[in-house]
Amino acid sequence: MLPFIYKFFLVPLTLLILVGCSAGESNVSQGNREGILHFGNGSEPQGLDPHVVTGVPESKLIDAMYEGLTRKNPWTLEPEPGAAASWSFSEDRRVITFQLQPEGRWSNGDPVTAHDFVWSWRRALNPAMGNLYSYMLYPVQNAEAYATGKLQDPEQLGVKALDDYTLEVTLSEPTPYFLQLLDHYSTFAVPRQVIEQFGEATDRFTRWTRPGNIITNGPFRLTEWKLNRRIEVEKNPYYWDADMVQLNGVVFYPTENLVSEERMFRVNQLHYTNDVPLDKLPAYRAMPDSPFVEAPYLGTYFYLINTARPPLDDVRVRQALSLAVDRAKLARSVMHDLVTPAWSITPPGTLGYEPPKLFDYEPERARALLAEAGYPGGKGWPGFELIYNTSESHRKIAVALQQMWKDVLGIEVSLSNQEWKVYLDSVSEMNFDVARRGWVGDYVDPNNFLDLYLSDGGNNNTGFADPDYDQMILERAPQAQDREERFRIFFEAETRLMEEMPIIPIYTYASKHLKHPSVKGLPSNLMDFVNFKYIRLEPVEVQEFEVP
Amino acid sequence: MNEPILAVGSVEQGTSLWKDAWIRLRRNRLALFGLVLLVSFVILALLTPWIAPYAYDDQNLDLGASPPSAAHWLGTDIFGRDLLTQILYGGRISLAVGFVATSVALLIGVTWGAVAGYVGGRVDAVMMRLVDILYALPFMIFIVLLMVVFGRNLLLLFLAIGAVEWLTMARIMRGQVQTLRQQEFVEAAISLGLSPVTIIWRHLVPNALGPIIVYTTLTIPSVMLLEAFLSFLGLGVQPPQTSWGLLISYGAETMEEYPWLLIFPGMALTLTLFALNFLGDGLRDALDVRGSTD
Amino acid sequence: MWKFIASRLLQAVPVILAVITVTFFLVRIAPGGPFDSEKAVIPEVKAALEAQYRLDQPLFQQYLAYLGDLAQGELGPSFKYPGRSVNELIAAGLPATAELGLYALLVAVCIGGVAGVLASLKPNTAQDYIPMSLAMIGICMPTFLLGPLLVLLFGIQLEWLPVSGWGEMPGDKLLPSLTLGAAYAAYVARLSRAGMLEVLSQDYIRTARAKGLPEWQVITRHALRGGLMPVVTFLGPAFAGLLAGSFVVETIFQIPGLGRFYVQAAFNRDYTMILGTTVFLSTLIVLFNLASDVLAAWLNPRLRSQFGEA
Amino acid sequence: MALLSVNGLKVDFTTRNGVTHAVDDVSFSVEKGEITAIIGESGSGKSVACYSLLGLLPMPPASIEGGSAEFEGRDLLRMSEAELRQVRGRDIAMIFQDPMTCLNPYMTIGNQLVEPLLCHRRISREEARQRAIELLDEVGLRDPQTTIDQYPHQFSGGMRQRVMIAMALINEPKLLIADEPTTALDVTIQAQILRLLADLQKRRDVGVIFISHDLAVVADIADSIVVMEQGRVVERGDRQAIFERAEHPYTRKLLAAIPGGSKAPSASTGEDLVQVRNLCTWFSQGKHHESVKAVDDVSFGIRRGEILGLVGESGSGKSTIGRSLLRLVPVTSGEVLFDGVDVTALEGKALKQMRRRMQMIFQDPYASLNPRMTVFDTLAEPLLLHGIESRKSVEQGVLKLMDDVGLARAFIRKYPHEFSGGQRQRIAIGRALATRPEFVIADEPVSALDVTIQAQILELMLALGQEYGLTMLFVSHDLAVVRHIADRIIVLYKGRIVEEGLAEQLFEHPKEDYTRQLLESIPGRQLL
Repeated sequence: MLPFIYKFFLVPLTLLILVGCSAGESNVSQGNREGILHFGNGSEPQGLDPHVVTGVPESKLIDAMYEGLTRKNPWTLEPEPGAAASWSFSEDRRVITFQLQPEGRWSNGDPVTAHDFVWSWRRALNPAMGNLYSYMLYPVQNAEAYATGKLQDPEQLGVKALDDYTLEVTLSEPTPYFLQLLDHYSTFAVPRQVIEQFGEATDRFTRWTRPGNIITNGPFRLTEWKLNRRIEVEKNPYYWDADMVQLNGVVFYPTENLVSEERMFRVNQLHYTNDVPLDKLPAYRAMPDSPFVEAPYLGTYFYLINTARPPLDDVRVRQALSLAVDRAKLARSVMHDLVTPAWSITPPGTLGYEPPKLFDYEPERARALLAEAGYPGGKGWPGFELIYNTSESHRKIAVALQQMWKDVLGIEVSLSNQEWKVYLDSVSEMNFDVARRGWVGDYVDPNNFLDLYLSDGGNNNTGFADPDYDQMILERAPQAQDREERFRIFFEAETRLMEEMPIIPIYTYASKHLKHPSVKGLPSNLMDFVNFKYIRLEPVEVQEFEVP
Repeated sequence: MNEPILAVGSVEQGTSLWKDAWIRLRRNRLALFGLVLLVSFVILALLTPWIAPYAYDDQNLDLGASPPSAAHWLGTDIFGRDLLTQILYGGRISLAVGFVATSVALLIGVTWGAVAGYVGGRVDAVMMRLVDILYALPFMIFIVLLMVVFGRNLLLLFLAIGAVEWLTMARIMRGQVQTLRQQEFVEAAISLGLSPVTIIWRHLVPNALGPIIVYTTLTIPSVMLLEAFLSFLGLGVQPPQTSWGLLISYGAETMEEYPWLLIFPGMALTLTLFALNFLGDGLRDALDVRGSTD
Repeated sequence: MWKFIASRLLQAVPVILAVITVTFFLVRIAPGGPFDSEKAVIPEVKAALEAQYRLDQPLFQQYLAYLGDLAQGELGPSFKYPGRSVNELIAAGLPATAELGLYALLVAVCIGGVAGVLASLKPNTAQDYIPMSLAMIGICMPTFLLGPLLVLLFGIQLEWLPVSGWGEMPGDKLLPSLTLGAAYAAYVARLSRAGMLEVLSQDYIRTARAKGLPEWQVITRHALRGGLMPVVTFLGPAFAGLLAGSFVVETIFQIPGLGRFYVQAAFNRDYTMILGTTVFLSTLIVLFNLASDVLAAWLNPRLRSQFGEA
Repeated sequence: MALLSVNGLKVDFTTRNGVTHAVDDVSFSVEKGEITAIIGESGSGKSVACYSLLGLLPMPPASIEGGSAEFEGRDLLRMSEAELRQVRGRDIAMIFQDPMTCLNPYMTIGNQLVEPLLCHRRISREEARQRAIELLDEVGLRDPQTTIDQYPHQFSGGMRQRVMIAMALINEPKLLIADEPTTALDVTIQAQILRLLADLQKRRDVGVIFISHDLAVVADIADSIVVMEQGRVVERGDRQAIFERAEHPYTRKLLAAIPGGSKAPSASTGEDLVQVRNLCTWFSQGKHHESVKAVDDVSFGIRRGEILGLVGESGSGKSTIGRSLLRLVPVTSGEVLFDGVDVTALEGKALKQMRRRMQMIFQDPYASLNPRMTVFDTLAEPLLLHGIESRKSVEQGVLKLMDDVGLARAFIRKYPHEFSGGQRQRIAIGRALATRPEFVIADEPVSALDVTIQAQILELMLALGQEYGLTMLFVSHDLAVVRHIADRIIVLYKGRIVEEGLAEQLFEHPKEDYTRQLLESIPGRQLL
């Protein structure tokens, strides 16, 4: 019997094992030697066409390969020259004139011109393109009309090339945050010849973004794209600021599963992770020379309330629910002190804007409000359902809040997690009582958060409608003379919003990553923005991160 | 007319199939162990509301996840909830799902397979092609639809799982019936004038009990794990209710930080499945009246 | 034999057609569309997108158009990954998944087969109980648990094997194959044990012993062939299951396979991708069931000659 | 000196129910070139004794408790497994009862044949194959060059048994143990195999142990006979002595059980209860193949109260006729009139009613009873189904049936497996009679039984036939059995009727060659 078993089963198995036991050099030490950054990027990007894609992983790749007119400084988040070397505002701040980099080139050596931007913005706004982020360019004159098909002629858009290196942008009204928008990828220039070589300008399905076809104007250029394995970029020698670029290349990994990603980091397969499992925080924080980095993030985690449904149509009930949440305890225990309690929709410190704080954790007042609303001690409480999309962290928060409401108010709340698309459907159809929600800013300005609750806002989804509020956001704020006045108007509007409480703010997001000690020039910031241009590797050997 | 043969050790008093099986089962120590274990789990599950040391949704956020201690014998989860209580309550769900969903799968699968195998011909072809089609449908979409169309409740969960798991059972049953119906005792039953329904239920199904039981013991674990998966997706139990499958999948995520959150629910599930397996094998042997001639 | 294969393939056509039809309409009933995202989509943009994907046409017309494309082997463009066709995505994911499935099957048959055969040789002894108990653990150990455990042990504690990847570092295929194959190994163990026990009680085994053959020859030459028949018939459905079930393993080990596409397509409501993977997988399922039936028939002379005649 | 001498052999079986002495102090010897027959009913220990010599019993539960078995000066019982293996297949070879299950279905017969050669001798595969072909030729297989590469299922039972014999002889063993080698075969094939065995034995001068339950089978070939009952040898002697001067009552019982003589012709002269007209039952072999004409244009009638014997070899279509009458297989064409009604046209309720009036007793009492139903369940089912007894009175009805078929009432809650073959056949008869049928088809009801039991069952059927006023179609391959029970006989060959006549007439004056051939195959004919 034994010889037989050996022959047919053990031999192949032993071979398989033997082949296995010869681990090579780790990615990190090899990368440090060759100047290649191994970057955990969350998931497989949808694509590399800046006018088609929408996600965060895509934005990282596109930021590495392309460059907008401006580019954020990763330390200060202030716009600094990108494809534009300088810019100037007109008196009424409605016209901006950009001087492009004289040395600006595509990765094949062709110059980047103002015409490229004009063509690209028209493409980005073309309704046939189906660009989900076309609204980023709406401050530009006639942009919204063109993007929604009300205006056919792209010539009337407020963007013109005065000459090859001068771009004039006309806004419909002064937009203080407009420069910030210019490092969002939907405002980037795309290579016209390549795109037209592979198909229609607005065709989503062409092969122009494949390695070998694509050319870009950023610090890096694409060399390899292995689906679901890795995307490799190398330093772009034609980049105008190539001397500044330290890395020879970056390898992006679609690290879908963050537990697996953390393990890859632990065995030195990654320099930088996209995320860190929440439960690993204490262990990593306790480490000497911890690779763990965290920072507040421009986003708020909150619950949407459907203000049309009883008992939530009563503002006292909404306030009671919000006051009964012990945000500090939640942040401390469930979120491992990663996040900070939020008392309003706008994250604090947004360009110096401090949102109002109208309440605190006030169980007594919460009970009183509920009693006033007719449910003393939870008596007669009809209950409601809290929905959240399937995710471990949403579940944890929901479970904790469910218990807080029960303990403080004596009310029962049922939980229901929904598959992502079902959840989106429920939210947009307002088919819920209370729904988990998060909002991450596209640019650093309170407007980005406050315009959510305009009466006809596509992302409102609460039934909150207040003409005064609309007027403050839409009319008064844009016409404010200075930042101070503008912020005062925002503060007033936000106070109104939080009095009505169509949302229960819970916490302000924080970003968290694991960063190998070799990696320098990759600071944490409020936008969780990575500027690959400044990253350098200063080899430090770490055998293994021992997680206790 | 004087046949002197009397089987060795034959009992004068008659016994029923189940009584007889019970006698044989009692001699099988492993099976008996399995039975005792299962029965005690079921009793624990039934008594849970009275014997659980804490309320199942009783949180202590300041305590958080803590290893086993005198106050919490099996430790606490990240909300500071008592793990023993969670396991007890989870057992109610898991055992119920395991048994009910498996029964649903058995009922549909056995009937479907038996009818297809017995009737044969075109009916068989159509019925089995339908099984093929269901096999090939995208499971995830099916589940999402179920969830949306019917809302969420436990009964639906049972049905959904049963609806997925019966396919293999139907195939097995069909194969069995095809073999069995060649046997002379089936011909005898036909010539007595018995209806097909009677023949299937009285003559065919009992003789396929062996494979049915074995497959059942394999189905229950997959059903319990499927429940965890569906609950995770949103179909099935909703927090703060829980099940063993859910506890294990949560535990698996934090197995390095809080190993007890994985080990204890895992032990509960594994013990149950072992018990089931021993009992299943024992039952199969015990019910196999032919096998006991020695 | 060829006739049998041909007729089975012919039978498969309506099955696959039915699968396509049901899936096509099923995914459209499911709430949420491919373009829904967390931030509200501008209606004009959405309409433009829908037009690009023919979603503005009547549903039945879309269905006919899809069938037309399918007849030409075109599975359409992906919704989630614009710029890539479903054909391309499947072609990209298939090699890893197929390889993973085959290795897992190898693991299942090697480990499960040996365990089952050993157990059957000395039933109701330690040699039986130990492998069979392990098999039971294998059955009730979900892959989402076994995978991380193996990684922690071999990847991180012992540092013998890579923690993730596929074909990038030597040995990175071992842990995924083991993880995926474990549950199937357990099934194979039970099947081969039962099959061997059945065969070992056959008269022809006694005949073989009466010839004076040494015991190992009795087992290998006479018993294994029949005893492993149930395993052979199990292989077809098992491989199909492996393909569809490789999602978890592919995620844990970051393997660029089809399983991830298959599951994520459903979550993304990537209509063409759902349909494409479903068509592809159901065809594979049919083919593998057929292959295992043919293999079983080929191994069984009685069936073989029946096919030879027919 | 004897080739093999067994002395005081004791074999025990240890089971859950205690220890059984399967073989208790058995001694016998086999001479070179002679055939020693061991005769006994099933359970008498005759096979166990022989298997124990070669270590082929599963231990446990079996254990050899004492005795010796001298073979060429060595004690087989004290050999190690390795030594025994050298003996098995080389010096001592075996032939088993059921050629259908004893050959490995997954290997060509050639590969199976050469195994003993390759295992015990230094011989090339090619030489071994040559040797196998020669031997196949010798045992009477046509065209051995081709057939050697075929699989067992491509052979008939008789051919397979020839292969088994070739396999046993391929190493020129000194001793051959044949365990009921012809029991599973038709009488005609049995006769051929017996002739072949006797022939080969003479030519090769091997010693043979021939195990059988039927004295008639060994009547022509055995040199000496050992009779066993319940693990003990009750009588031994040379053939002459046993057949002519048997002393032990058990031996006499065995002798008496050999079917012989005929039944007194009954006086049934009534009209036909069953009329079969131009019955054809064909089995389709798929679209492109000619159908197998299992029953081809057969017509006959059965008078009320008559027992009609239907005789033929396997494959002659005799069982198919029985099944066709009961509509268990679809009839291709023709009519079956039962009491004037065409059974082939009935459906639904009418068919159910008709089935109540005609019943069947099957060949294999092991397969024809549902193993999961007790005697009570089995017998009560038809009683309740046809409303013959109410739920309350059903137990009485069952007990009455059990009395009728001679089953002790105490067994009412027992399962089929707890009964012997004869008892099972009694249950099956009881079930058939439960619906109070007028017509019973008995399909080889005794061919799976030991001769002694066979005789009892035949008596029972005759008696019940009288009591219930039954009309019967008795299907069998064994003319001797049919002669014992039937009034009239039909001989069937390849789906067609060859000869038909009153039993005695057919026996004394067969008209057709085929009938004569059948008659000559009856074993131990000259004894009677």
